[in-house]
Order: sequence, then structure tokens, then C-alpha cells
Amino acid sequence: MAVPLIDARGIVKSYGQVEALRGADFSLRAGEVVALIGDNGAGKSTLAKILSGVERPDSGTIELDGAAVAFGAVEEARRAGIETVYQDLALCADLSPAANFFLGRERLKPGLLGLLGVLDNTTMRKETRQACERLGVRLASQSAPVSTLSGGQRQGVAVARAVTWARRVVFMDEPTAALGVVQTRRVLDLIRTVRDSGVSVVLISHNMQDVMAVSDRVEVLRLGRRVARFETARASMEELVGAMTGALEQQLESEPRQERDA
Amino acid sequence: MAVPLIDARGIVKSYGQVEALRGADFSLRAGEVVALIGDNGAGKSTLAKILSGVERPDSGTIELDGAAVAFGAVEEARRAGIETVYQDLALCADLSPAANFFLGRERLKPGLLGLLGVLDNTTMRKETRQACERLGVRLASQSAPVSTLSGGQRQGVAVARAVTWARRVVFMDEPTAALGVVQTRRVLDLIRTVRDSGVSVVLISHNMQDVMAVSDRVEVLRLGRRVARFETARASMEELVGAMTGALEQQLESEPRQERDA
Amino acid sequence: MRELGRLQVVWIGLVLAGLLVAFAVLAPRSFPTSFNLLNLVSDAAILLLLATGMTFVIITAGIDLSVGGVLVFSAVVAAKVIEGTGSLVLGAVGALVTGLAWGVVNGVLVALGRIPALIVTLGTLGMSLGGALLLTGGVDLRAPAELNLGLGLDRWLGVPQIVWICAAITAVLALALARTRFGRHTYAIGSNAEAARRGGVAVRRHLIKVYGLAGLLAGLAGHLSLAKYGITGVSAHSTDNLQAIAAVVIGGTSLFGGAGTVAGTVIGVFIPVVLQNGFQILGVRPFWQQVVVGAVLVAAVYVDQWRRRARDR
Amino acid sequence: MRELGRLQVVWIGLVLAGLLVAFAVLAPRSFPTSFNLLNLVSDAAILLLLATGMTFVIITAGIDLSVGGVLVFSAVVAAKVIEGTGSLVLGAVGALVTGLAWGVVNGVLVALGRIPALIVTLGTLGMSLGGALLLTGGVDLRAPAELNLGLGLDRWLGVPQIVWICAAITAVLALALARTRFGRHTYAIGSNAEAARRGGVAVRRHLIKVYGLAGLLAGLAGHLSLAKYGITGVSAHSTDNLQAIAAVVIGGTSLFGGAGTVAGTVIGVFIPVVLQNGFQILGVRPFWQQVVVGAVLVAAVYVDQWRRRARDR
Amino acid sequence: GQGGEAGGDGQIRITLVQGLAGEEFYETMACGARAKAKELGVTLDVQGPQKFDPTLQTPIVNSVVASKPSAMLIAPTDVKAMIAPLTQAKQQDIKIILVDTVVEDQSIGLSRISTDNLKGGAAAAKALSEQVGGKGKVLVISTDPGVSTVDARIKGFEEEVKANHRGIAYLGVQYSHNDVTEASKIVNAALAKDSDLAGVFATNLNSATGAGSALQQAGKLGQVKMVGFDAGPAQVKQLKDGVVQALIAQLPGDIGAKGVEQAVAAVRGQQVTPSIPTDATIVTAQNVDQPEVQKVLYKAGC
Ligand SMILES: Nc1ncnc2c1ncn2[C@@H]1O[C@H](COP(=O)(O)OP(=O)(O)OP(=O)(O)O)[C@@H](O)[C@H]1O
Ligand SMILES: Nc1ncnc2c1ncn2[C@@H]1O[C@H](COP(=O)(O)OP(=O)(O)OP(=O)(O)O)[C@@H](O)[C@H]1O
Ligand SMILES: [Mg+2]
Ligand SMILES: [Mg+2]
Repeated sequence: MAVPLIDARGIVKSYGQVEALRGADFSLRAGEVVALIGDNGAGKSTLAKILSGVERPDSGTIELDGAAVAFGAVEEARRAGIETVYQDLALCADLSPAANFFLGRERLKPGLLGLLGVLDNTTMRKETRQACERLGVRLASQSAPVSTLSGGQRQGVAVARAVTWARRVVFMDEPTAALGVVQTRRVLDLIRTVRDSGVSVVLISHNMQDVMAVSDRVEVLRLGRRVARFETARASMEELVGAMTGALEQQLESEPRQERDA
Repeated sequence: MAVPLIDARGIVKSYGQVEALRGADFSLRAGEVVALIGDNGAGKSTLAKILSGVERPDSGTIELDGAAVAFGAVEEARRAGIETVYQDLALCADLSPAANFFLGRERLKPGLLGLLGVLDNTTMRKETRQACERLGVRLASQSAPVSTLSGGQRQGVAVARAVTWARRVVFMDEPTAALGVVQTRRVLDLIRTVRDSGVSVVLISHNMQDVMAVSDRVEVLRLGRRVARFETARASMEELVGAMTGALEQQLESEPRQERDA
Repeated sequence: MRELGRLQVVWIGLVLAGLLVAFAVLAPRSFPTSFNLLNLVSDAAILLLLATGMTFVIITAGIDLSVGGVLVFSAVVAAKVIEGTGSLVLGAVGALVTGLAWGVVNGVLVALGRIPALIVTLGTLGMSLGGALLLTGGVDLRAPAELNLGLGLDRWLGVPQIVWICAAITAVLALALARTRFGRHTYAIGSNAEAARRGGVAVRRHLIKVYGLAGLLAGLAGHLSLAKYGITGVSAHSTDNLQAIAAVVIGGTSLFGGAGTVAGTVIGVFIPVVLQNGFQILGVRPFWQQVVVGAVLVAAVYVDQWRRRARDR
Repeated sequence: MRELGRLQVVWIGLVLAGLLVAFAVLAPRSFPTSFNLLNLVSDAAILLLLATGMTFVIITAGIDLSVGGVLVFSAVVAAKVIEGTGSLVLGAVGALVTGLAWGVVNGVLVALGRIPALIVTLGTLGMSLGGALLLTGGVDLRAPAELNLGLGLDRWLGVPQIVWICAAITAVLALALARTRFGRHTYAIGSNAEAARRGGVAVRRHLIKVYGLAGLLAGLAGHLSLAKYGITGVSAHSTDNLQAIAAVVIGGTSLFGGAGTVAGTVIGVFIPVVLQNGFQILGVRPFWQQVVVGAVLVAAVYVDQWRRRARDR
Repeated sequence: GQGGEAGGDGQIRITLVQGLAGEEFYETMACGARAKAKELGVTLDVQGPQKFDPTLQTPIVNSVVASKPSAMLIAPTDVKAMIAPLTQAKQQDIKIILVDTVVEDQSIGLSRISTDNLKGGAAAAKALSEQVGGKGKVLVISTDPGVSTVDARIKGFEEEVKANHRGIAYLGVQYSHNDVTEASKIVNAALAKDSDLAGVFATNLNSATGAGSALQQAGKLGQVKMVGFDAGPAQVKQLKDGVVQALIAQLPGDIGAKGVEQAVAAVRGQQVTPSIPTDATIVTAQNVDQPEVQKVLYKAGC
């Protein structure tokens, strides 16, 4: 517990003249659910992308299990057991749900055919259907491309994929935005199950009820910086909203620093 | 009040073997906010697209002000004063927010230049910024393409656009899915303002709080059919969820028919 | 995108400037002479018209392989009309109308028939070239002397009239693309045709206009080519399409549509022309020229690309 | 997409079948003879190799204009190696290695240099063609008689060996595209390169492999072309790229990537070949052929497209 | 169209396979052949590839063989590569007459009516040397490398210059890829480099057109002498306009007519002449109106 699983400090990332992150900090311990909240454009997705190795920060340090890492490629983060549900989902629209589910980790047929790289589509379809049904997401056809799915069905596929493969951390960038009531409930349950199996979860969400319901801690991002941290049990919804919008900025600005340095 | 603004009956739409709508009904009166709810894949987005003229139904009738229409093109629906926030947003990622905001309705320079089709970018940018700020959405740069915006910023642009141009009806397909707490509140306020100005709103949402907060009526879609209608004031959240998931199906199945035929 | 576009034009423009300086240094007495540069511009002028039309087409995420065929067909029509009526003006009108008609055929097939633009324009390329050969019996028609010695040779302020015409049209179209509703809709369709349609842009009508424009420009190019070279050149334009497409892409327009500028295309037209001219003046042997032009082309675009690594396709 | 792909292949296949029946009815004594059909297949076999490689490239949303140049360069290398060493096997190896090398150069420049594939392959087209001309001094090299009369003429079960080779390779690659991880990643990259990257697909390495494959096939095509025609054909392959691209697109592969099948490409190769052969047998005059082939091409794809109106790009 | 199936009932069908469809030389040849076919009451089809290349001509020969004409007139695009398809044709009992070019296998071609491009090139060198007064820089503009007929013209030109015209500085060949604009660019750059350029040999029409345009723009028309190849109407117009000072004329119409004659004789089992050589004529502004020169000019649109 002493060493955080992920500890990111002073992350800066600019796109042209837009400063998406201006020295953001973030830390995550093993087996906890941390909610990362903030206003639109606060930099949440950018931070998630940097911590999953998709984007490279301009400056700042990232430590994994106390050792500095420089995530160059997604491959590294994946090898470290980190999976992500991206806000823009990052599915290949022309491929089937199963192909997306197993993208980069295709199941091959046993024996010689497998050595030749021949895919085991039957197994992959079956496992995908099972994983999606666990979330309450029904797919009308297993072979229709993702581009024909409804918004919620797509999100279901993305969530199921990330959760299935994660071994250490799952980043979920607004995973329930397009999900129905039942599916949302199942995802929240799933987050708890995942946490209980020892995998940490970072939940990015605008839904404060959900945040309060599943998270152990909350980190608040505002204008590219972390401006507050809360133990969920001890925080109120008003405090969270205040921190996000800047209403409570003054009092809280210094707190995270103290906590971090402690 | 006697004649509904929009009255759609028996809408059927299949994509290949997938039946997205199997005889769905929908009606909307002038000046009301109707929530269209349903599980993932129930056919909500498909119905919204058909009623905005983007997709053509396989069968079924649509009446506008009591007169049968066959929306062939988006153009017709637009001329009838119908605007839509699509779930997939339908923005041109390479264009600026202002270009998207005014797409198809570009402001031209006054005088000769205008006759030549020269754009008045300054005005368009100003008006776009104002409309977005009304929603609490800040854009870092007015000329950066939409592809560089955060998920919430994009949604803000789409919502602002639809609301600005609608004269009779706005369809909003999960308009707050990516929006922050404050922005969501503003959109809900905006929906009320719009309604008060005499424009009807169809809100598609998975957030039952929001639905209860702003809608006058609720229509529930399940497996491509309308299975229930409620006056919001007289419905409870449990009832809504039950209708969506099919738990209350039996009792309610016949009710909408009676109501409709009445 | 337009911001980015502008930036990019600056970079690829610097590459062109670098090439010009390099050749001027290496061949100070032959390359940077007004004689050479004027000839260079005058040879590129007609291609510029084709490439400008192609820019619009490619920004809509389309492609037009038929330009060379339409050019030849229009030149043949112009020559026939002039021969028949004796009127140069009618000849020009004939070429323009013919080009426009081919372009509209392309546009209709692409927009209403929903056939991939590559197939449509490959088909009309064959049809227009074959048609031109049928009209001429495979034997080049010649322009009357009034045309060849008039429009073909006349100069204004020391610069050939043909160059003025092409430059003026390119400038007007550059502005139309950047500043008018027509241009805005062109970008919108290439960026996301479905979003443009939902936004109320008359996508099909606009596509027909864009292909029509490309055809019109090819028709004009045919007339100017007839004037300049005095001959219809039925066998001479089989690589025009690739040259025009290459110019557009070198200029930073994406083949996937939605982004690009006419200014970039202008630079894209001149980079290969300058390379070829420079290497020939330096006395590089013909086969080596091909190799070196290919290599420098890739390098030039690399330098340009290198500045904007961040952006994916 | 693969479901759709399969459906589509059926439709465009019906178009091809229709053409075959039509020509068989119009010229019952000449067209449907084994002599004619075998010649037809054997003339199309080499293009089939190029088009198969192109299918992979286009499915990744790329393009390869260099195939004709690489073919020629490889043929020249093969001829030189055979001349130098006297070994046919070494010649074949030389051609394959050369083709692969050019393909890898394309892939590296596209994947690591992030230069548009059109520019990269236009550059390598110039370089390889120029290089071939440099190696030969611009004069076609001839294949030794052992090759020309051996591999070039040998038959097996009455069908030329070259046809067997091309058919076998195409079949293997069709399966590789449809059923293996390699194929899956090819589709994924073309569908959404960023999603593929985030999903852990080694996008750059895969692109290098795909362009390498296209180059390898072009190298083999060079060797087979040398065997079949007995000369390196330095001036003959400038339109190979367009022919291959057209075949791929006729076969239903989208230029925007993510969708397509090798089976479609096979049909796409044969439609123009059958049209040309049929019209030649019917004695249609060459200029009319160009016109009619163009028109029928558009019509054929239209019939195909018409079935799947609903789908937007 | 119906001709394709009409064989075998006594009607003689002949197919002419050109070296390159749509080129004036071969179109004139087709004209001559058609006129003679009409005169002899036989059917004539014409086919030809889009490029002068064996890989494109082979499928055409195969199709023609499949349609089983009585005889085939062909201008083979390669001396070796066309042997295989022509052997196949011979096995199908089709009488083969070679026109313009030949193949190495002496057994193919009952009659060979050939033009000697090597000699044509040499004639061009003589004509150009005469025009420039025996000294100065001369440039050759060709289409594409690897086209054997054109390569032979260049070779003949080079050999003649090196052997007999010591005063001439030969600048080498540039390739226009059969594109007028390219040819124009080449001459522009050549003038920028060597402003004292004396002469140009343009090996085909498009090269001459582009080069002429560049000279015209530079105001050097007539100062820089140009020799073109072939004598179609377009070239003769260029000659009369002073764009080129001399043309090398071959006799394509004649070749076509003679080819048909020989083919018909072969089909009817009559005597054929195994070899008929033809010559190249130098046409200049001075002699162009003479009747015997008028006779060698190509006729378009028959
Ligand atoms: N273009 C299409 N092609 C094929 N199937 C489609 C297409 N669009 C929608 N569908 C199918 O139609 C059904 C209804 O889709 P729709 O998008 O209307 O659902 P929805 O109610 O909006 O769901 P969500 O809440 O997840 O957005 C789904 O099963 C979906 O897979
Ligand atoms: N590729 C990019 N290019 C340019 N600017 C970008 C890019 N990606 C993000 N930005 C900018 O960075 C800022 C932060 O974006 P980010 O997507 O991280 O916000 P967010 O907190 O996830 O917001 P939301 O809640 O709306 O998803 C925004 O102002 C956005 O416009
Ligand atoms: Mg975000
Ligand atoms: Mg939906």
C-alpha cells in the first residue's frame, strides 16, 4: 500500500496553442476505485490517454509500482496490465464485435492451423457474446460490423473488452454515457467485482450519483490541473461539484499538494 | 391541441436481418417535452432519424399537423422546422465549430460579396461562441477543427446548433451523455426555455432523473415497439424502468393502443 | 483544418523555395533567368488548371481520372468547331461546354449512381479518349493558325496570355474554396458526407457541381492546349490525371478528403516541374533524372510532414 | 463487413458471368473455346498477382503506384542475375528479393515517415523505373531461352504453369486475408488505424509487411513476366498500377480501407480482360472498344452497387 | 460485328494487328490495307494495343487467333517476345504476314514487308546535319525508352552522326513520355542550358509538337532546326509552318496495301513474295509539293 500503483506528477500536454494539461498529478493504489472528475475540457480524457500510453506527455513523470516509466507505445501499457475504455470508444467500425473484442489478442485455431495464424472465429464469437451478455448488452448479429450497432451496444463492447483483459488497471472514460439503466447498473456492479478481484479502476464520469456509488476516492481536475482529492465516504456531492466548477477552488488548491507530499 | 404536431404510426425499419423498428408509434403535441426512453438497441435513435428525415421507413405513416408527409430528404424536415441532435453528433470533424454550427445555413457578407457567396466568418464565429457559452461550453480556439475538441465540447456544439435553428421540434438523442454537471443542468434549463417558446422537444435519454425533471410525457420503446406512455407527473421512476425492461410489459402492452385509438 | 492547411502551405512552400535557391546556386547562369522561369511557368500553366479542379474533387474525397481524356476530347471538339464555323469564340465555347458535359456525367454517376469515383472516371477516361480517337480517326487535328499564333503566342506584359488566364482562374478558385459557401460545402462533404447531408447541404447537387467544375477546367485546358501546341494531342495526355493528383497531394490535400488548399496545389504543381527543369539544366542524365526526381519528391513531402507529426491521417 | 463483402462478390460475380454468357452467345465458335479462355486466363494471371497485393494495401487505406516499376526493376534484376550466374533459380530469388526490398522501402516510408502512400509510391515508381533504365541502358533485356521456353511455356494438365503459380498464390492470400490474424489486422488498420494502435496492433510493423508483400508479389510478377514474354518490358508497365487499382475497386474494395476481398479482386481483374477479349473477337474497332469497355465497366459496377444502395461509403 | 463468325464459307477475313492503335503511321497503314481489301473484296478487321509493347499485343493476338481469321497482318512489337503467340497462330492455320517490323524466327511470316527504322534514323541525321550546316549542338527527343522502333531510329541517328558528321555535338536523348508538355519542358530547359542549340531530332509527332511549341515561345523557330519522323498531315502542316525543316517519311499506306495483297495470295494458295523492303524518304519544304513526294505522305481519314 505504501507505493502507489500509478503515480503521475506534473504532467503537461499541449496541442498547438491549447494546453490540455498544465502540470496535472494523479495517483492510484492497487485495488481501489478512483473517480476522475472535472468539467468539460478539463483534461480528463487527455490524462487517461497519457496514462494508457496512447499519447506522450510533453513533460512530467509517471511511476508504475514506484519505477519510472516512459510509456512510448500502447503495447507497454498493455503489457503492464492496463486497459482502457476510451471516450471515443476506439473500435474498428468495419469489424465485427468479436473481432474488436479480440483485437490484438486474436484466438488462433489449435495445432498447425494456429501456427499459420488461422483465427478461431467460433470461440471468439462465443466468448464475446458471453462477455457482452454479462453487461446486459444483446447483439442482434454476431457478424454484423460494429458500425451497425446502436450507441449503447458499442459502448457495451468496449467496456466488456477492457474489463476482460485488464490485469492491473482499467481506465473507463465515461463508460456508461450511452448505456441504458440496467446496463449502467451492471457496469457499476462490474466495477466493484473488478476491484474485488484486485484490479484498480479509474472511472471518469459526469454522473455524480455513479461516482458516489462506486468510488473509494475522487480526484478533481480543473483546467488541466488536479485541484482536489476526496475520500468518497467523507465528501458530499456539493463539494464535488464545487471543486469541479471552481466555486471551492480557494480552500482546496493547496490541499492536494500537502497530501501528496505527505 | 386536437391534432398532434407529429403522429407516426406503425413505423417499420429493418437493416438487413435486424429489425430495428417493428411497428413503432409516436406522437408529439405542440409545445410539449416528450421523453423517448428504452433499453439499448430498442430503436430510439432509429425512430429519431426517421422522424428527422435522415432515414426512410420501410412502412408506416407519418403525419405532420395532420397531413401525411413522406420525408424523403433532411431538407424537408428542416423546412418543417425540425432539428436534431444526433447520438453520433454528425459534425464535420475537419471543420471549425462555427462552420459546423452554420452548416447549410452559412451567413454571407452583405452586398456584392454576399451575392458571390463569400462567407461572413467573423459573424458566424461570434454567434457560435455566444450560443456555446449559453450552455457553459468554452471553446479554447474558434478556428481549431472539431476533431480537436473534447467529447463534451463537441456535444455542446451539436446541442447549441439544433436549439438555435429549431422552429417547431428539436429531437435530442442523448444530448447530455458527454456533458459535465453544469452543462447538463444548463441543457435541461434550455429545454424548458425552448418549450416555453413553443418549440416541442423530444428528449432521448437514459438518465431517469433528467427525464423526470423536464419531460411532460414519456413514451417507452421496447424491441422496436411503443410499449407504454406516461404522463410524467403521474409516473414513478420504477414504472419507467419496469416498462423499459419489460418487467411491466404485460399490463401495459394494451394501454397505449387504447390511448392512441381514443 | 484551414488553419492547419495554411501552416502546411508555408512549409511545402519553403521546400519549393529551397529547391529554387539550390538550382539558382548550382546553375546561376541558366536556371534563374527570366527566360527559363517564364518558360517553366508557361509549361505548367495548363496542368495547373487540371490540378485546381482536381483539388476540389479530392477535397470531397473523390478522384477524377478522366481529366486527360476530357482535355483531349474538348480540344478535338474545339478544333472541329473552328474548322466547321471558322469562329474561334465558338470553338472555345464548344470546348468549355464539352468539358462541362463530361464533368457533369462524372458527377451524376458518382452522386446519383453511387459508383466509386475511381471507376466512374476510369470509365469516362476510356470513353472520352476513345471518343476523341473516333472523331479524329486517330489522326491529330491541327489548330488554325489564328488560334495557334494568336492566343497561343500572345503576351501581355511579357507574360503569355495563357499564363494570365490560368493564373487568374486559379486565384479565383482559390478564393472560392477558402472563402465562399461553395468551398465550405466542398470541405464539409469530404469531411463527413453524412453529416453534411444531415446538416442540409445538398450533397448530390454539390458533387455534380464539383465534378462539373473539374470537367469545365479540363475543357478550358483542352482549348488552351490546342492554342499553345497547335494540335489536339490525342495520344499525349494519358498521364495528366496522375500528374494532377500528385500535385494536389504534394500540396497537402488529403486523399481522404476534408482538407486541402489551392495554394498548396500550386506549389505541388511546381515542385516536380522545377525539379525536372533544374536537373536537366544541371545535365543530369535522363534515367537518373527519374530516380532523383522520385527521391526528392518523397524527401520534400517528408520535410513537410515532419512538421506535423502529431496529426494522424 | 466481411459478410457484406461476401454478398457483394456474389453480385459482381454475376455481372462477370453475364458478360461471359453474352460473349459466348454472340461468338459461339470463337469465344467459349478452351483455347481462347485459357489464353485469357494466362494473360490475366500476372496482373492478378499485382492486384492481389494491391488489395491488401488498399484495405489498409493505402495505395501502391509503384507496382509496375518494381515489376520491371525485378525483371531486370532477374535477367541480369541469370545472365551473370546462369542459374534460373538465382534469377527468381533475385527478382523476389528485389521486389520485397522495394516493398519494404515503401512500407517504411509510409509507416515510419508518415508520408502519404500516394507520394511515397509515386516516388518509388520513378526511382524503380529510372533504376531499371539505368541498369539496362534503356534497352529491353531478353530472357534466356531456358526460362522463356521453360517456365514461360510449360503446361501442367494443359494449363500453363504460370497460371497455376498465380492461382495458387492468390488462393493462399485470399485465405490469409479472410481467415488469419494477418488479414484481421489488415482490415483493422484500414478501418481505424488509431483504434488498431490502441488495441495493441503493431500498426507500423504491419504496414511494412503489407507493402512488403505487395512488393514481393510485384517481384514475382516481374520474374513471371520475364519468363512469359521473354523481355523485361521497360516501357510496358506504366499503367499496371491503375489496372491493378481498378481491378481491386471493381471487386468491391473501398479506397477508404477496411473492406474488401481477394475474391472480388479476382473478378475485378477478369471483367476488363473479358470485355476486351470479347470485343476484339467480335471485331469491334479499337477506338470503339475503349468507349464500350469504359461504359460497360461503369455499368457493371453500377449493377453491383445498385443492390446495396443503403450503405453509405 | 458479324464478321467474327462468318469465316469458313469462302469469304476471306483478314485482321491487321497494329503496333500501336491510334498512331498516324499505323492508321495510315490501316487505311491502305482497307482500300486494298475493298478492292479485292475481302473483309478486314483492325486491332491494336494502346502501347507499342509485346505484353499488351500478346492478348490481342490471342483474341484474334481465337476469332480464326484466314490471315493476320501484324507489326510485331518485339522480335522475340511475339514469337510464342505467333507460333500459336501459325498452328491454328492462320496465314501470317509481317508488316513494318519482324520477329527473329525466320519461319514466321510468309511475307515480310518491313521498314528499316535504323535507316530512317540515319536519314534523319543526314537531313539535320544538312539543315544546321554540319556543325552545332543537336538534341534528340524521344517518347519512352524501350520502344524498339523508336530506339532503332535513335540508334541509326547516333551511328550516322558519329560516323559521318564530325562537326556535330550530340547532346544525347531526352524522353518526353509521349507528352507534348514534357517535350516542351525539355526543349525549354535545353535552351536555358545551351542557348546555342542548333538542331533537334524529334522521333515522333508529340515530341515534335512540344518542341516546336517551346521554340515558338522562345522565338527560335527556324533558327533551331528540327527534323521530325513520319509524314502525316499534322507533320506536313508543321513542315509547311516552318516548325520542322525536314521529315522522314516511310510508306505505311503502301505497306498495308501490299500486306493485304500478300495475305490474299497466301490464302488463295498463290505465290507470295517472302521479303519486300521499303525505303525512307526525306521530305523538306522544297520538295514537299513534288508529285513523287506527295505520294509518300501519309493519308489520314480514309
Ligand atoms: N445502420 C444500421 N445497420 C444495421 N443495423 C442497425 C443500423 N442502425 C441500427 N441498427 C440496429 O437497430 C437496432 C436499434 O438501434 P438504435 O440505434 O435505434 O437503438 P437505440 O434505441 O438508439 O439504442 P441506444 O440506447 O444504445 O442508443 C440495434 O439492434 C442496431 O444494431
Ligand atoms: N488532439 C487534440 N488537438 C487539439 N486540442 C485537443 C486535442 N485533444 C484535446 N484537446 C483539447 O484539450 C482540452 C482537454 O480535452 P479533454 O478531451 O482531455 O477534456 P475532457 O476533460 O475529457 O472533457 P470532456 O468531459 O468534455 O470529455 C480541450 O480543450 C480540447 O479541446
Ligand atoms: Mg473526455
Ligand atoms: Mg441510440
